[in-house]
Order: sequence, then structure tokens, then C-alpha cells
Amino acid sequence: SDTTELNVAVEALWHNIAPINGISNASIRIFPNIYDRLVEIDYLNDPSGQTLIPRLATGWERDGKVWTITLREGVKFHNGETMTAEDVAFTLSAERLWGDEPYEPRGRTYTAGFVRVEATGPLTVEIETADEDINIPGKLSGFIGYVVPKAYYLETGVEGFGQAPVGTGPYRVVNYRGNEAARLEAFADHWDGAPPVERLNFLLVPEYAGRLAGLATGEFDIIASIPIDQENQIETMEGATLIRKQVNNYTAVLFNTRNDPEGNPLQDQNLRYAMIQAIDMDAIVQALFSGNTFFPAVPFNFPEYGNFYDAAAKPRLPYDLEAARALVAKSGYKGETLIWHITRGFWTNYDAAAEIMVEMWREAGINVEAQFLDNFQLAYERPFHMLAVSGGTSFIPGDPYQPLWLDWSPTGVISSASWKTWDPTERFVEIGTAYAKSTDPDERKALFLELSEEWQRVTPGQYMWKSLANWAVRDGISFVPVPEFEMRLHAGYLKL
Amino acid sequence: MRHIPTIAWLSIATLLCALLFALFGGWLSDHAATQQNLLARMRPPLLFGGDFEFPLGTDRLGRDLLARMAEGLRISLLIALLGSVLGALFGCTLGFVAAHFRGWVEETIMMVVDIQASLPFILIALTLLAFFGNSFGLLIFLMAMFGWDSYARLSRGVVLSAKSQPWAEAVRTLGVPPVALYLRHVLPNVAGILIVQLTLNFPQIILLESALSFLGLGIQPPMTSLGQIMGDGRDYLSTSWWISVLPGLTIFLVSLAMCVLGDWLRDRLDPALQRVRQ
Amino acid sequence: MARSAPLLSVENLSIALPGVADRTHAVAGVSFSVAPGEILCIVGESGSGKSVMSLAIMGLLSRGLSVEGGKILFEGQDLLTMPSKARRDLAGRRIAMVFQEPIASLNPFYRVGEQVAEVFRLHTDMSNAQIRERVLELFSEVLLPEPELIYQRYPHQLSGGQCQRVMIAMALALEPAVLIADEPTTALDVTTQAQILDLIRDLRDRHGTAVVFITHDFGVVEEIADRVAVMQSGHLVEEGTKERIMNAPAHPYTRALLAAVPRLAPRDVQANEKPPFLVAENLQKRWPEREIPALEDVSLSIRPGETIGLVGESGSGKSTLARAIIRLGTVDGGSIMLNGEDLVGKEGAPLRALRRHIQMVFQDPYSALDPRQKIGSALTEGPMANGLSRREAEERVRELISAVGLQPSALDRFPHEFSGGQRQRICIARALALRPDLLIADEALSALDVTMQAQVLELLGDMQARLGFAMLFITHDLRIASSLCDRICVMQRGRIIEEAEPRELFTHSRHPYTQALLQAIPGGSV
Amino acid sequence: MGRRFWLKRLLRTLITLWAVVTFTFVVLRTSGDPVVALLSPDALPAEIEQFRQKWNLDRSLFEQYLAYMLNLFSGDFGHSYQDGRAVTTIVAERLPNTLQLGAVAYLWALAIGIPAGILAALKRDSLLDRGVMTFAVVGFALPNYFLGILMILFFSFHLRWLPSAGAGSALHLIMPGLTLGFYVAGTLARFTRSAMLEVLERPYMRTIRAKGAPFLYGVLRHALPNAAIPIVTILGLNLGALVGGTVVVEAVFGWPGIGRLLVQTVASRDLAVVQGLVLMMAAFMVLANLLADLTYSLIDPRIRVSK
Ligand SMILES: Nc1ncnc2c1ncn2[C@@H]1O[C@H](COP(=O)(O)OP(=O)(O)OP(=O)(O)O)[C@@H](O)[C@H]1O
Ligand SMILES: Nc1ncnc2c1ncn2[C@@H]1O[C@H](COP(=O)(O)OP(=O)(O)OP(=O)(O)O)[C@@H](O)[C@H]1O
Ligand SMILES: [Mg+2]
Ligand SMILES: [Mg+2]
Ligand code: NI
Repeated sequence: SDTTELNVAVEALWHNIAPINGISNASIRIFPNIYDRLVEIDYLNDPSGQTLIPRLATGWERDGKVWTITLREGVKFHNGETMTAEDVAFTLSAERLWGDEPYEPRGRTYTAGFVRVEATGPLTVEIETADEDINIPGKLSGFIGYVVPKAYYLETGVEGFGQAPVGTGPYRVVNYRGNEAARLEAFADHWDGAPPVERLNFLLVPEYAGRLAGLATGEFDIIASIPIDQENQIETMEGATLIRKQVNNYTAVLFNTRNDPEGNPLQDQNLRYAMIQAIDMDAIVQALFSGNTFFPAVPFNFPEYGNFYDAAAKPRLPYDLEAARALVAKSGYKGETLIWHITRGFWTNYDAAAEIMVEMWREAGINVEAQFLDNFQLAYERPFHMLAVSGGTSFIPGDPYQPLWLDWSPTGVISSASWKTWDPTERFVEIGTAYAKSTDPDERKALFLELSEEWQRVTPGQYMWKSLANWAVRDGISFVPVPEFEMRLHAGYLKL
Repeated sequence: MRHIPTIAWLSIATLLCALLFALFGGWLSDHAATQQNLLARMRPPLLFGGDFEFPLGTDRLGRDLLARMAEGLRISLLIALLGSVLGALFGCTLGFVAAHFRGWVEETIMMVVDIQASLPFILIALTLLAFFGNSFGLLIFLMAMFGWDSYARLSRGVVLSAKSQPWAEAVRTLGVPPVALYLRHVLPNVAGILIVQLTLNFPQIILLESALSFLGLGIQPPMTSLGQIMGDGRDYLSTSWWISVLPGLTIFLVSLAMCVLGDWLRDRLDPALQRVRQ
Repeated sequence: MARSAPLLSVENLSIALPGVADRTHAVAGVSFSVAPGEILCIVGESGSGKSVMSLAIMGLLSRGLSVEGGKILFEGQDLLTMPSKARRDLAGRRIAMVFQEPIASLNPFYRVGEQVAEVFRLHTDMSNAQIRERVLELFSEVLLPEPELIYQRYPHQLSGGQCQRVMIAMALALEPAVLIADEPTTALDVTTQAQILDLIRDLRDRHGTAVVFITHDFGVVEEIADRVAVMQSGHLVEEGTKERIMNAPAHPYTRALLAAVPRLAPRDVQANEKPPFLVAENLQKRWPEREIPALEDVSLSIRPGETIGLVGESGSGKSTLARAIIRLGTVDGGSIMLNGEDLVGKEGAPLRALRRHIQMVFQDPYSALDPRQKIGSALTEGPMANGLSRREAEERVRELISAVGLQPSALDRFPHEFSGGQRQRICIARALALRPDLLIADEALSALDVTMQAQVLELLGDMQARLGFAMLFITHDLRIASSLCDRICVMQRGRIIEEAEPRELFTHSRHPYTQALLQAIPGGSV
Repeated sequence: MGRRFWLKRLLRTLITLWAVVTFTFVVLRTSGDPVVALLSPDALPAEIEQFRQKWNLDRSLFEQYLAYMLNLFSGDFGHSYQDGRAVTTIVAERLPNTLQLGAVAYLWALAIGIPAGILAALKRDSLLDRGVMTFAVVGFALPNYFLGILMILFFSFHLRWLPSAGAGSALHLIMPGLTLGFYVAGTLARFTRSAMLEVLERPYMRTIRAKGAPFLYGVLRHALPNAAIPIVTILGLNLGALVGGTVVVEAVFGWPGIGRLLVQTVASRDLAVVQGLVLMMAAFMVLANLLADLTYSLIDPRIRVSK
């Protein structure tokens, strides 16, 4: 037929697709098709993800604590309005993200240090930070860089916006139903030209069998989330190919280091060390992911961090069952059952890995009871000794800022949420503050290593494996996956 | 009692086998139900390329399906048994109470029965499990709640008719107090009918539990049930079918046997039922 | 009357019973025949195979029963080998049947008029108007009041007797050559029964219909039969003209049956001057949504040791009264004083204590015993519930069980292992085990066949002589009442309309209803 | 069975609905705070506070209950916490899909179940009877999600005949409809058979044969209307099984109906929607049973025409 249509069957959709309030693994997938960022990581030309290219911003330069962003001219929103500096300033404003009662409070995390955002001309915006911040362009390639239209946003309110969002992206939302489908349509007035397909649908099909069968019958062009064990079935299937990509996100287990519940044995660091040493994480990852992802033996030493990455680094706490047993003996642990809260089915293979880990811990004399709970609320409900989470790593591209400081700092979610599992040590805060301010690359790396060392001394958790995303794609269609949960289905990335 | 048709024999045999397997099936395997073997993941069963180490194959964590099925069957049967027996006790007590007191007590009880019957039970179970979190106790409670209404309705009916039987009136005129009348006379006489209801309720509980497991709300690991094993393996149906199909088949066979047995019992007891009704 | 060639004859008919039954054949080698214009009465104990045989003639045996051998010839053709279409054509048109259970035999879904009309629709091509006309005529013939109204009624809106008459109308609709009537008058009161018998005789006279009439009532036999066949356990033990069977029965079973037929022989009154121990006054009872009260101003007093008969048409309130006295039912007003204490309004333990003085024997001996309780336990339960020790209770029961003519070994058996008569004796023993002052017997004999009736009646008399209890005896059989009771109360529409000593009642009854009742006693004149 | 009966029945219906509302309300609100599940895993306290105020979750339970009840009377079932739309709108959007699916399932269950039951009763103990009963018990004992997945793999994946998920064309209806109806068809067949058998054994069936009517005439004109009476009741009750079944079947086939909506909103603790759904389903069931009773009393002359 004349209209080209692309149907993507996904295992989950999120009920809200506002760029900050609606952040979730399922909505991130759709964002870049609806919104454009000011700055974007160019994965097409530099798969390492170190290169930033202009998108809605055409230029950016820093003068001390002030960044001046120049905007692209003639960019249209889906509702026909033209994008102005006002819109961009509002997008990054205190009113929306970082003031006292912002529309999207989580924006604060991503705008730490902002003191002023102002439209200084029809197409220029100034951002002033408390300290010098070299990473503003990188941060603008994240969620806060998705530009929203001020007038429409204020008119609908955050909730309404999350249901019927308007962006400048290549596709326009026709109908969004978080528990059914997201139906998009090519945006003819897109500044970069119309996208490759006229209709783009993300369809919610929770059962894998349904997605697979739909791919076979041609109902779906792309299906997401193939169980890792089933990948070779796709590989041998006619008319479809498998696309697999490691994603800048690591699954983790948090050890609750606080005295809550009372007498929590995990307050003893020997026990925490023992727990790390009792797990043959390489074997687990190998078994569950057939070598398609890996386990970073040294926390925060992640390959996507370029200069920060040291391939030869040695782990402090390698797999060693005997050592683990010795540590258990040394600790005050008396065989209490440790409760591990896990949100069921949220991360690929997490549940399976947990079942394996529980058995491995048992070998070392540690009793862990994994409780698989239906949603985060139940998982976050105290008491628990351990908590399943995952964390992104690319808030500042090529810099370990997010996992090490954004998440673990005193204002970070792990130290401040109702379910907080640790209180940062003084030393950690001290080094961290210096690291966050540091603009000199060498100094920054030294501080990073020191900070990581302090973290490892405490060992308030364990990063497990790098997340994987996979898709099966019908022959005749291909797209370039990026190491994020997002699916860029616009020009350059999607080929028909 | 004397002429038991083949089909009833077959169901009894199936149920016995299931019971034996649940109780002693674990002995057939060298592995514990939770023991994982990451090098032997998704091994096919015997006859489909598997070997004697894992006669029924393994699941995605390399756990022995034979051991798991025995464990799962045990738990499923336990849940069904506890659920149906508790449900029967609860329902029958209320039914007896309603039939004894009549009047507003009866009206109230029967209204609660109506309310329960007017809500598809899976809605209640789903909501409660999701909102209160999953625990074995809650699950058993729910399974007992499932079907109590039919016991209540049934027992009220048969007790009412049994009560109006001349022999019950005769016993009353002898000065036997009501509780003794119910326990010594009425209960034994209506037990058959309630047992039939039990055989019908039993497979329904197994099925309900498995449906909840399918939605991720049934028995939680490391405990396991047939429904859970089956739900666990459903993503692998097109490659490692045995993980899902074997427990599915077991659920099916046990339910089938129970249904057939129940039907047969009911047919046998029906004349008795009708006599009671008159 | 000279017999013409038989219209219907049954030759050596055998019908097997399914495996679980207590005998192998429901009907074993039965042969008989009926000629046009002849009425053959088949009598015999309950369960002797009368209904099964008549259903076999109609080709309506239920599942599990099958004809094993023999012939059923109608006009020389064997019905058993006839093609089903031809046989269907005979059914309803040439051979018709009135079933034993009239209410259940009518389809609750359709108006009764329609159901009778259906016979015409199936077999004739009469117009609807003609059919309707004919049905209304039939309804008046069977003495249904207001045929137009009845036509529009559903079975559940009719009384048992009315349903039975509808069934009779249906059977007579096409003036069949053979009419099989299975206890067609059991649900009718004696007066209506007499009229229906007239109707059947009339049909026979006008159309020469051959009638097979099944009954257990020798009064009816006396009224209507030309010839009589006697059945026992599936066998036809004797057959002959009415005169011969009634006057010179050959088979011992027939003799036993006839000997047991109750006679109308009013008993002499025994003087009883003791003050009454039970006085019921002004009892009132109305069932919801019923117009006629079940009890209206009923007063009754009973002296120690006397026997009071309670008779009256069906539905007149006899059982209601009995149940009120023993407090199985409640009353709306009035009092029942037992030894100076009012039973009305008592509940729980005090009631149970008073009720010990009154015991009851129920109509149906088959359902009056808990089927899962051994006789011994059933008998000791009452005394023990009233404070006797197990040993005392067992002693009393052993005494009683031989007094009612059973072996002590009976105590170890379950109810289903006894015959109806034996069960009724057990029930009597159970009631007497409490040493009651009053024994109520509500149609305690009607489910038993005549031979058993006689035995139980004798037992009751004996026991009363020994233990001296008073008796309230409910029956519809005036002959039994007359031979047993000191006083007879006649009930109609919830009232006691007449109360008199038996001889007085039979000779000088004042109330027209009583007179009608006496008139209609079948087969008997006073 | 006059006006009094229906009044009583109506009162009972209302009390039932009230009890359902109250029960779900209390259970849902006391089971914990929906906030975290609704907001993203790492929502901040400020975000949570904002949310709470917005939906009045900071008020006392009784206040919330009162407000909810008052709103109910004006036809307002509340708003989804997730997307702020009215519950009625959300349900109205999904309901047609479920009705469509339910109707297909029910129709095929009726079309197969009842005739199969009748035939089995007429040919009692024959091969046909055995076949029907086997089918019925299989329908009863086979978990419907299992059946659903097997069907998907067979008809969609291997044969590539039928679409596997979603709604849209008539083809989409086939598999979920079949799956959903299978259980009901089985129960119906069983029930119809026993109702029919019971009627066939009744003395009045003997009467119609004694009148010389052909076999089929007797079955159609006399047995069937009588058997229909209990069947109508079971039809009403079976609707409950159907509604319950949609929860699972819609999940398997990705069918955008209210069953799946329930699972989704339960998982995300969207209280208002869950409550609205439970209430609506209960109302539907109660209504269906009322209707069954009404039909029952209309076709059964023993009730229609009282003495
Ligand atoms: N459908 C049946 N299946 C099995 N046994 C039956 C069936 N109908 C009757 N019988 C048995 O056949 C025997 C004869 O029964 P039948 O109904 O002919 O007795 P009857 O002489 O009519 O008795 P009554 O005077 O009580 O009507 C009885 O033992 C009865 O239990
Ligand atoms: N439980 C009841 N509900 C309503 N009406 C009843 C009930 N029991 C009896 N009746 C009615 O009360 C009236 C008296 O009934 P009762 O049983 O006392 O009659 P009876 O004289 O014993 O008749 P029968 O000789 O037929 O046994 C009848 O019209 C009967 O229909
Ligand atoms: Mg008979
Ligand atoms: Mg009576
Ligand atoms: Ni035998």
C-alpha cells in the first residue's frame, strides 16, 4: 500500500511519556521518536558514544559558569508552533525542573548546580551553574535535553502532557494508551525532513509467544525483548534477524547497610564482602546470557567510560568460596535469613540469576530469601536486607558521574529515598564533592579512582551485568541500535 | 459400590499415581528440586534426546524437572487439598448455621454467598494478592474462599431437606439437641454430596492457582507449584516445550481424573440426592 | 358374563431387574388377558410388579428395565415386535394409560387443556375449535369443576386429585379399546373416587373398553372388578372372577390379603373417667397465602390410655394438628396444656423435656429412620438424650425390641435391612422407648400393604394394653378408625366438625360431610 | 413470587453492589500506598507528596470513602491516577473489545455446548456421548492460558494462519474467542446433558410417549422447554466464568479489553480504575443473574403463574 507502517511489538509500555515524569525503561524506548534533544550522542559515526552532535541546539559555548546555547531556526512543534528560545528556557527552567515546587521534581537530579536559565535572544539561551560545569552539553543529550512547548505544556499540565505529548520529533503522537499501544505518525514538518515510515506503532504484547507468532505472521515488523535463551531460535528463523545490543545500564543488588531492620547483620562489612566473594558471577552471566554481556569485576570500571576505564584493573573481592566462608565466620553473622526484595520480571534474567545466587550463598553458609514482588512499591517496603535495582551510566556520556556520584551522593536516590540503603561516609562525600566540581581530566580521574575505592571499601552493593536489549526484525528492515533502551527509528537509524 | 466402570478406575489410578509421585517422586531423582546446574540448562527429557540423569529434562536454570514436578505436584495438591477442605469446612458451617437459624441469619449468609458468587473469583484473588503481597497463608486463604459459597449453598439446601426428612423430625421429637442432630445424623447423610462437591472444587483450585501463577501471583520461588513451573516455561514453549508441557499435562490429567471421578460419584449419588430432595 | 375373545393378552411376560435389586425379575412369567368390556383388577403388595407390567404393555419401560421374554398381544398382534411407528399409532388412540403419579405425569410447562388437546392433534385432524370443545366435554365427564378455567391452568395450579382426573380425561380422550389405569384414584377422596369409578364403568358399558385396573384397595375391587389377578413379587399367583377370588381364594397369599382387609366394625367404648392430661384449646393456624385455615378453633382433650381417631378429607388439617401437638410445627394461637404446662411458646431444653411425654410414629416407615444409623443406636438415643444411662437405655430397648416382635440381633442392623412393616415396628419401639403418655400415629399404616397393616395394628393394641399410653390415631380409613378408637374426630377445612364414639358416629352422624364420607366407603355398607 | 419478591431481589442487588464497593474500597486503600508503584522506581519524595495531594490520598480513609460514594451517585467513578482520565472513559474505551470477545466466546460456547449436551443426553452412553463428555471435561480441566499459548504457537507461529495478538480484524477474534469459550462450552455441554437427562427421565416424558407422539416431537416440544429452565440459570452463572476468563485470555492474546486493563491497573495500583472495574464487573454479573432469574421466571410457568 502507499502508507508505510512499522509495527513494533513491545513487552511493556509506560503510562506516561512526559520526558522527565515519564522516565522508565519502557518509555525511554519511545522518547527519541517524539522529542528531539538539544544535543545528541552520535552513535552512527562514533559507536563508542563519545561524540556530541547538534540537534535542536546548533552550537554551545562556555564562558566560566555560563553556557550559551544557540538554537536551530524554524523548528516546528507537532502542534504547528515554532520553537523559540522561550520554549527551551522553559524546558530547562526552575519552574519545570529545579525550583521549589517544580512540575517534574525529578528534574532536580539532572540539573544539579543550575542557578539561572534565561532566553537571551530569539534563538539563544543562557545556562548559569553554581560551579563551572564542563558537562552541560553532555547533560543536554539526556532527558532534560528533550524540548517541550511551553504554552502547550502549561495549558495541559504535566499529567495531560504525559498522555498527549507534543515535541519537535520525527513522529507525532496520534494516540497514546499506556496499557495498549502508542500510535505515532510521521511529522511532515520535521526540521530534518520526514522520517522513513508514515506510521509507527508500538504495540503492547506481553506474552513472548504472541510477539514471536506475530513476527512470524507478519503482523509485527520488529519485536522487542526476546528471552535470551530463545535468541538462537530467532537466529535460525527465516525472514527475521536478531539485533542485540549492550545497554548503558547495569543491574545491581543493594546491601542495606543501615540498622533498619534492627540488628541487620549486613551492617557488618565482612558479611558484605563474603557475599560478593561467594558469587561466581562470571559463571552466572555466561550461563544466562551465553557470553553476550559481561560482569564488571571492578565496580564503576565500565568500558563505556573511555579514559576512565582500565581493562587491567583487579577486583578487590574476586569469587572465592573459601574466602567467603572465612569472612562469614569472621563476621557476626549467625545464620539469620536475609530478605532480598526483587521486583518480579522487571529485568531480563534477574529473577533467574537471583535463584542461582541464593543457592551460591547457601553454599557459603548465608541464608538469603529472594522475595519476588509485583511492583516497586512492595519491593521498597521495609524491612528488607537487600534490594534489586539497576542503574544507568550515561547521564554524562563517557564519565562515571551518574553511577558513582549521582546515585550514591547524599542527595542521590540511594541515600535519600524512603528505601535508602546507605548513609554515605564522610570520606565519600568529601571526595565526591571534589570530583563533581573537578573540570581537569586527570584530576577528575584520580578523584574517581579514590571515590570508587572508598565505595568498594564499604561495598554497599554489587553491580552485576551490563543490561542487554534485543530485537527481532523482519527481513527488509533494519535499524541501528544504540546502547540505550531507546529505539531511534528516524532517518539514519532506520532503514527500509 | 460394586460395579466401578473402567473410566472411574482409570481416574482413581491416575490420582493414586499422582499422589505417589508427589510423595515419593523426589526419590527417583538424585537432585533436589532447587538444585541448579548451570551446565545442564534446558536438557530435553528422555526419548527426546535426554539422558537418565534428567529423565524429564531440566529447566532454564538446569534444575531437574523430575524433582521439580514432584515438588510442584506436592505443593499443588497440598494447596488444593487445604483449600478445598478449609473451604468445605467454612462453607458447610455457614450452610448449617443458615439452615438451622433460618430468618435473618440465613438471609445474611445467603446474601454474602450471592455477593461472592457475583464476583468472578479471580478478580478478588488477583486484587488481594497484588495489593497485599504474596504469601502462602494468603494464597491458602484465598483458595479456601474460592468455592466456599457453593459448599454453603449446597449444604444449606441438603440440610434443609434433610431436616424436613421424617427421620430428622423423629430424632428431634426424641429430645436430641440440635448440635447432636447435625453432627450425628445430618452430616453423615449429606457427606456424600459434599464429597462430590469437593471433587469438583479440587481441580478448580488447582486451575485457579495455576492461572494465578501464570499471572505471576501464585506460589513464589523457591517454593514451586505445577502452575508456577508451567508459567515459568511458557516463554520457552517453542524451543524447550517440556518445561511447560509436562506440568501442564500433569495439571490436566489430575484435573481430568478428579472431574471424571466427581462426575461418576455424582451420578452414583444422584438417586440418593433426589431421595433427600423429596 | 360370557367372555368374548381377548383384546389384550399378556403371555409369559418376564421383565428383568438391573443387577443391584433384591430380586432378579420385576415381572416373572406373567400371563393374563382382558376381553372387550371387561374390567380386570390387578391387586398385590407394593413393589409386586404391577406398574412395571403395565408400563411394559405401553412400551414405556424406563432405562435399565427390559423385557426378557414373552408376548403382549393386542388384537392378535405382538406389541413387542411391532415396528415402532405402528406401535406409536396405537398408543394414546387404541391403548391408553392413566399413570400412578398424576402430578409428575403432566408437563409443568404447558396448560393442562393443551396437554389433553395434544392427543387429538397427534391422532386426528380435528380443528382447534373442535378439539377444544371435546376437551371441555371430557373435563366435565371426569367431574372437573369449571372446565373452562381448568383448561387454562398449569399442572401446579391443580390439586393432586384434579391432576389425576386430567390424566383420566387424557386417557379417555380417543375412547381407547384398552385402558390401563394404575391406581387412578389414590389421590382422590372417597367421594370423588366413587364418581370416577362410575365413569370408568360407564365407559366400559358404552364403548366396550377393556380395562386393566390396578389397585391395592379391596373396596375398589369389590366395586368395579369383573375379574381379579393377584400379584406377589413379580408373579401372578392367582386369577379368577371377582366372586371366586373374594369368596374362595385358592392361593395362601390371596387368603392372607383378604384376611387383612379391614372391616367396618365399630369398637365398644371403654369407660374412661380419668381427667384429661392433654388439653388443646382454640388452636389456630393459617399458612401464608392460603385461604382456608389449616386449623381453626380446634380444641381437643385426651385422657390417659384412650385412643382418639382423627379422620377427614385430605388437606383438612389433621397432620397440622398432630405436628402442633408435638410442637414440630407452630400455631398462631391457642394453648396446648400438657400436665398443666403450656407447650406453646416453649423452646430448647424445657420443650425437649416436655416433649418426652408425647411421641409420634410417622407415615412413611422407609424415611423415618436415619439410614446411616444402626437400629440399636436409634432406639437408645432417645432415652439417653433424656437422662438414662447407656446401660439402662440398652436394657429398656432389649425389652422393647422383643415386645415388638423382633430378634435382639436386629439392633445391630441398618434400617434398609428391614421390610416396611418391620421398620414401622422399630419406629413404634423407638417412640415407646421414651415411655410417652401419648403416642401420635399420623397415617402410620397407609404406606403398608394390608397384611402388614393388620400386624402393626395388632401390635399397637397390644402395646397400649401393656403400657397404657393414650393414642391419637390419624387415618383416612374409617374402617380402621372404627375398630381401634374410643372417640373419632372428623375434620374438615381446619375444623373439627364432629366428635363422637364410633358406633354413634356410624349410626347417627349429624354432619352431612361425615355422612358423605361414610356413604363413599368403597365396597362396603355399614 | 410477586412484586414483593422482586423488591426483595432488587434490594439484595443494591446491597450486594454496596458491599462490593465498600469491600474493594477498604481492601484497596488499606493495602498500602499506591504512589510508588505509579511513579517511577526512583521518584523523589517531593514527587510523591505532589501526587498524594493531587489525589487526596493524604485525607482520612473515611473522608475518601465518603467522597467516593458521593461521586458514585453522580456517576463519577473517579479518575485514573496514571493518566488522569475518567475511569468511565477508560472503561468505555476498552469495554467494546471485551464485549466483542465475550460475545464471540459466548456465542460459540452456546452454539457448541448446548447442542452437544442435548445430543449426548439423547444418545446416552453412546460413543457420541463419550466424545462430548470428554470434550467437556477437557474444556473444564485445561488451563485456558495454556490452551491459548498452544494455539498461538500452532496457528500463528507454525501455520501462520491467524494473527497472534491485538484486536482489529475478525481474524483477531478467532483464537481468543475460541479459548475463552472453550471452558464455558464444556461446562454448558455437561450441564445441558444432565439437565436434559433429568428431564428425559421425568414421568411426563412417559406421558407424551403414551400419547403416541414421535420421539423427536417429544424431545423438542416437551423436554427442551423444561430443560431450558435450569440451563438459563447456569447461563447467568457462566458469565462469571467468562468474565474471569477474560483476565487471563486477554493477557495471553494481548487483547485490549477490560480483563487486561484490570491486570494492568492492579499491577500499577491504579486504585480508582481497579475499583471502577471491579464494581462494573460485579454490577454486570449481578445484572446478568437478575436477568437470568427474570428469564427463568418468565419461562417457568410454575413461577410465572402463581396459584
Ligand atoms: N426403573 C426401575 N429400575 C429398577 N427397578 C425398578 C424400576 N421400576 C421399578 N423397579 C422395581 O421393580 C419392582 C416392581 O415395581 P412396581 O413399580 O411395578 O411395583 P408396584 O407393584 O407398582 O408397586 P406399588 O403398589 O408400590 O406401585 C420393584 O421391586 C421396584 O423396585
Ligand atoms: N408447609 C406448608 N406450607 C403451606 N401450606 C401447608 C403446609 N403444610 C400443610 N399445608 C396446608 O395446610 C392444610 C392442612 O394440611 P395437613 O397436612 O394438615 O392436611 P392433612 O389433613 O394431614 O391431609 P392429608 O390427609 O392429605 O395428609 C392443607 O391445605 C395443606 O396444603
Ligand atoms: Mg405401582
Ligand atoms: Mg397428613
Ligand atoms: Ni454387582
